[in-house]
Amino acid sequence: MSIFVDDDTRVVVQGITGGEGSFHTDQMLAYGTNVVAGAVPGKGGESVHGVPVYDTVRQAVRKEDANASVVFVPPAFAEDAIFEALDSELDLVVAITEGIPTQDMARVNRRLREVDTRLIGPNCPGIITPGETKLGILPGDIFAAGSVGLVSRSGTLTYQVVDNLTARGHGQSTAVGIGGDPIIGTTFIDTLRAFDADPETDAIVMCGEIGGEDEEEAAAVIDAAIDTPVVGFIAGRTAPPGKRMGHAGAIVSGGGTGTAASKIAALRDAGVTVPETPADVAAAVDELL
Amino acid sequence: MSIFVDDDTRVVVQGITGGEGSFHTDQMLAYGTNVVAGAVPGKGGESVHGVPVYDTVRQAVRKEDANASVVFVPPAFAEDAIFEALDSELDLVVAITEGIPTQDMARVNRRLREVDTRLIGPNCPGIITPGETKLGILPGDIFAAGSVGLVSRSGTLTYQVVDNLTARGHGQSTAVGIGGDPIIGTTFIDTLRAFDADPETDAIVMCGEIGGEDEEEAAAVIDAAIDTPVVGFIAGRTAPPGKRMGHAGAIVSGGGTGTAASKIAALRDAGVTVPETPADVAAAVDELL
Amino acid sequence: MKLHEYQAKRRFAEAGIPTPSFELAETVAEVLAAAESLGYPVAIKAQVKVGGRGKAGGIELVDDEAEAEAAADRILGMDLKGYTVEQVIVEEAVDFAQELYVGITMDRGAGQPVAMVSEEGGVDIEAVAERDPDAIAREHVDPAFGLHPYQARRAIVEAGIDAAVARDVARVLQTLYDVWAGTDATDAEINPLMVTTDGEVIAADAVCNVDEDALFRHPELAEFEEEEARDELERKAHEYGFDYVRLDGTVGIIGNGAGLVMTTLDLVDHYGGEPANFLDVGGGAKADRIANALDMVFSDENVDSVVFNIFGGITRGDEVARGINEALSQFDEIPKPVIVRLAGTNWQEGMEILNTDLVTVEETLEDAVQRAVEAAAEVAA
Amino acid sequence: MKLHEYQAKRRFAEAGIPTPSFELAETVAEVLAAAESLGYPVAIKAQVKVGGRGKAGGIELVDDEAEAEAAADRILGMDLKGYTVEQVIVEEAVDFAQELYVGITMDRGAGQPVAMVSEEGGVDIEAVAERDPDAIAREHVDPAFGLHPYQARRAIVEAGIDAAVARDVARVLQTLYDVWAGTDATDAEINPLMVTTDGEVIAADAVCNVDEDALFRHPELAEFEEEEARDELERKAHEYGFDYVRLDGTVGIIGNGAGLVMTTLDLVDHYGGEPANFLDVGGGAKADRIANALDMVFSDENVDSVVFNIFGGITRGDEVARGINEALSQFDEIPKPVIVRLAGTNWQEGMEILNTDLVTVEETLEDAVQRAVEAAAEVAA
Repeated sequence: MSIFVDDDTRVVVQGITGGEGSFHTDQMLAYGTNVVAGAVPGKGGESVHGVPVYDTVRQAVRKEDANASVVFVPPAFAEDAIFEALDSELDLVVAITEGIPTQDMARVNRRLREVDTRLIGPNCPGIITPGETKLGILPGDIFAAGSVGLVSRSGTLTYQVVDNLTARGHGQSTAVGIGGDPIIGTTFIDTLRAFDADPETDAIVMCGEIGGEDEEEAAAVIDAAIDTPVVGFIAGRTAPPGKRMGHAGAIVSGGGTGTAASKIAALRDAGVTVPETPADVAAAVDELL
Repeated sequence: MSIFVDDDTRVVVQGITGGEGSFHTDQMLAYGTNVVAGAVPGKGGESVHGVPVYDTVRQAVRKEDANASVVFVPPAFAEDAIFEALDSELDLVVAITEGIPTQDMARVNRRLREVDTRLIGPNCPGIITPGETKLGILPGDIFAAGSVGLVSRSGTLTYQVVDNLTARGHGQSTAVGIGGDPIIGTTFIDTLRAFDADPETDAIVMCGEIGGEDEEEAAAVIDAAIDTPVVGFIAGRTAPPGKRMGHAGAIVSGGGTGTAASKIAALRDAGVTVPETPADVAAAVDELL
Repeated sequence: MKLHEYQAKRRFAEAGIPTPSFELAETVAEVLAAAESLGYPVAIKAQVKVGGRGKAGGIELVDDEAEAEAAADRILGMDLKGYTVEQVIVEEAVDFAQELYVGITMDRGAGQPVAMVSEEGGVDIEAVAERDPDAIAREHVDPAFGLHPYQARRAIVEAGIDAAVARDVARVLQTLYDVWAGTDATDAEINPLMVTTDGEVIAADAVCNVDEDALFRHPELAEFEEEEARDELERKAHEYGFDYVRLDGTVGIIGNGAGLVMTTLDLVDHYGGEPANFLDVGGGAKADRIANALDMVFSDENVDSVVFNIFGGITRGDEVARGINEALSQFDEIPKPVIVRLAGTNWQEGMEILNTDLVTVEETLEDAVQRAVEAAAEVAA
Repeated sequence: MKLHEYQAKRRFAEAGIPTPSFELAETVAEVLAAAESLGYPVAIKAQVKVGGRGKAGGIELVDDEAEAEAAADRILGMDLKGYTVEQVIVEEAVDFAQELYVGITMDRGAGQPVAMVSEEGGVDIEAVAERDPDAIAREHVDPAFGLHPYQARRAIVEAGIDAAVARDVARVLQTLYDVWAGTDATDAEINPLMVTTDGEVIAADAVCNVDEDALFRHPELAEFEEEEARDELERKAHEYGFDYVRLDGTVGIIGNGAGLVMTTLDLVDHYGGEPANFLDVGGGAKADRIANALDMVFSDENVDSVVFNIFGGITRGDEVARGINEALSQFDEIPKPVIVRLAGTNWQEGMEILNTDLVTVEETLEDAVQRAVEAAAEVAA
């Protein structure tokens, strides 16, 4: 099994005619993802890598039965693209776009509370259920099917950890990049609960980083409600306060919240193993399985 | 029994220090309504007819356990007052104010969909459960306790019909003025369903008027789902198209929707008796009970 | 409150919607001067607040000065569906390839705004809606967020608008929504939104109806309200602050509360009479308001009798009775028979106070209306 | 991006928030001229983008020209928490009776804005929040509707603000929200919002931090971004479009992806070294970007060794390797030892292509970092 996406996921790519959208559509198709449509205003009737393009997401849903979208739309238009996706009866929207203004995401977040659609991201690498489907920009070939659920705020760090896991023979049930922005759709907690409910996920790796208090809140939920064993990793122990470390969300506040130390302590208090190197993360999974 | 309000309803009056608010607070107190607080920005600490005034509705709720409000705030500030009420964990808000801009009410309506609070009005005379409580400006002395549920878009027309009913010995379980504006909180349908679920309401009188299609929609619900017998009355048979007949909502569109003829036909198709005079309404109730 | 085409068009243009150049004119000379400066051909369009001006002969396209003079002479001062044409606009003629429709209105049933787009512009859109509802694409708008750009695009795609102008039409629709919201409109429409032979879009007409209850927020529009009134009586009603609608019958009606006054009109009809007006004096009628109401109804020369129907909720019957006595005692002779019916709070005291030398008193609404219908019939006979 | 006090204050003033009169000055002469025109006493306030300027000696109240000259001379050019003071504002002094706090920020956890009011202004509000959370009244704002007036009033009542100024403070809070929303701010604060002895409210300080991701919507603010950079290297990073943060260590770090670069920093620390910087080259690093990154790290004189850590997801290892070779071959001599580790797509090809005359190659992240830490230690020794 898997969480959120599988072989039945039918994908519309928003922004399919752009450089990134087109390239990753090709990559997704090569991985076996059911990319059934693209949606780009004014480009209806065109096709990209054999995928038909529509003017609106609704047309893609009606004509191609899409039930998920991947958003590759530039930051200035991403809020509108996500709103369109949320208004098109999809089950899942994966927003890859980096650099969406935070106030735009606050509006999206407010709308999210009223709809049944799940948003992953933005500013994320996407989601993959190895061997079945991937939605986003994750490099498919480093993943292997297996029983480790992975959830991460970061892209390349995810790849690093997956590389270590796969090398040690630990395949993944699903890997979810939840994104590095201050306001995101799907959180650690949502993902942890989903993995916990998945009978084929036997261990969870959770990669957090500085900024915000999502990891602390996740630790409380792990303590109270998650039975599947969790290995944690927190990036940014050496980050100075007040500086944005690449990700818009990766910032230790002047007031001292959002530090790696606080997150590591909360996770350890919840019984989570938190190694200091990616290689040790894979080793910790060894001990669990 | 009764619907929406009874002896346990604890009322905060928004705008209690204004002329109308103060006068009707006195009238409500005289009728026996539990007016427990007033709310007026900047007037916290004062009192009106012995009722303590607070700066915010939240204070009135916290300190006096108010669970309903009546809004007497002028049109320019009414949207904000209703939003405040909806954000204060009340069960019921009754907006008396006439002349609230329609776009303000569209925003209120949008918020209403997300909260558990019921709004009655605006531009309505309020609600009364005779012998127990009244919230609004209805003249208490024409009402009598009984088993007729009354719902109306109009104020004085309600009084006329009630006068006829009471004169014939038909008291009222509850009478609800839902208001004459194009966008209102509680509709005919909401009220009809509530009366139908009330074991002590044996007949319903529904006073509609030209404009919109609420009566047509109510007729469909009466046909499908209301067991309690209904007598209908529709004002405005002689109204010319395109003219606002007093109420902001009472207008037959140029396109010909919202006519009295259409409403009367829909109600009669649903098996509702629709007399042509208020006196005949009371006579029709005679035949039902 | 309906704005004139030129008032609406100026607002649309200020917001960035392309419109033809035009000038307002009140005389033939002004029309010719305007046409000269715009260059022929021009359209001469009557500025009256009714639909279907074209069919009624209120719009004419002219090619030269002679035609313009003839048209201006004919249109200025003409009667158009009961309105006298006092102003026209002279507007540059547009070569169009297609006529679209865009509009924003409040959907009462849904309690939220709706944006509409159709390829079938230039004709009565309500007729289109009736004949072929699918010819109009609709997007309900969340008033908290406004019209999202994707909604404008989607409506345009679903209306089948040519892709070549889709972006421009989307921009017009988005701007129209902003104008609608910003002016507290009930309706804002462009019909037709022309697509020119050059592929430009341009608002050839402009409709903007403003919520009268929101005029306190728009002092710049409130000044248009004065000229709104159709005749002397409606102007007076506006001055007195009454809800008043003039009709064609002979029984004058005064009452309190919209529903009750409408019911009184209906009863006049029910008993074989014809209502002359709707007049709601509102709550708490004082003597001067009652005098004003009587003044209005008396000064309508169609009126042969008056029914005065008050249900005193909070208003007390004795106060109303004193008001009526006071108002009527100013007349040497009561010009038309007045039938009064008081009910509700203190109605008995009121009935006793009423000076029956001045008015006829009835106890029920039905009786009062019947008596008034009879009185009007007697006058007419 | 943090605005200077004077930039924020001008925006607040334009929006209608009362502020003291002030002038910007860059020289002692300008300070004296400004003070003369404003009238003594005045406050001289260093314009550097750090908090706690007062405690650090960056603000002085002066009564006459002699004091002003001494203060200006001292403050202009002083080092304030690592920033050189190049500008001050000269501001009319305000007689205050009370110091309040008002602010708007984004509550990350709730994913929505929050408005805050406190009676305990004039001090570090985060310390107040820690000591006595109830001293700050909070209202979460629905971004679709904005801050409702009742929310502003309610926050002020719950903060215990004196009723005499409640209305004015509410207006300031409401306006501050509008400025916050209109400038895509992350934080907008007035601390203190002074209540004068005359009962007026006035914004004595102004903080406005703008979301860098939203600068495309605010060209008028984007021009402030240039001067944002603290030193030559940060200016360069801005020019190259890198996410770059300078630290105090000796091991230079280049990588792709924020999480992986942060992890590399942490590993440097873990293995006993000290990271010199955070530098994320982002996705799809081409040769010129790699050359720019190396240029940046080499030109940091603290750096003794460099670890270059790329996990090629979509980026291919062979392309990165070629970029590194090309970039390094431009040097006659490689200025600092460079340890490279490539992983992910085509990493083996990349490793083979790398010119090991120019760089040291390691297969694992952990090994690469350890080697770089050792290399830095050797240089230092």
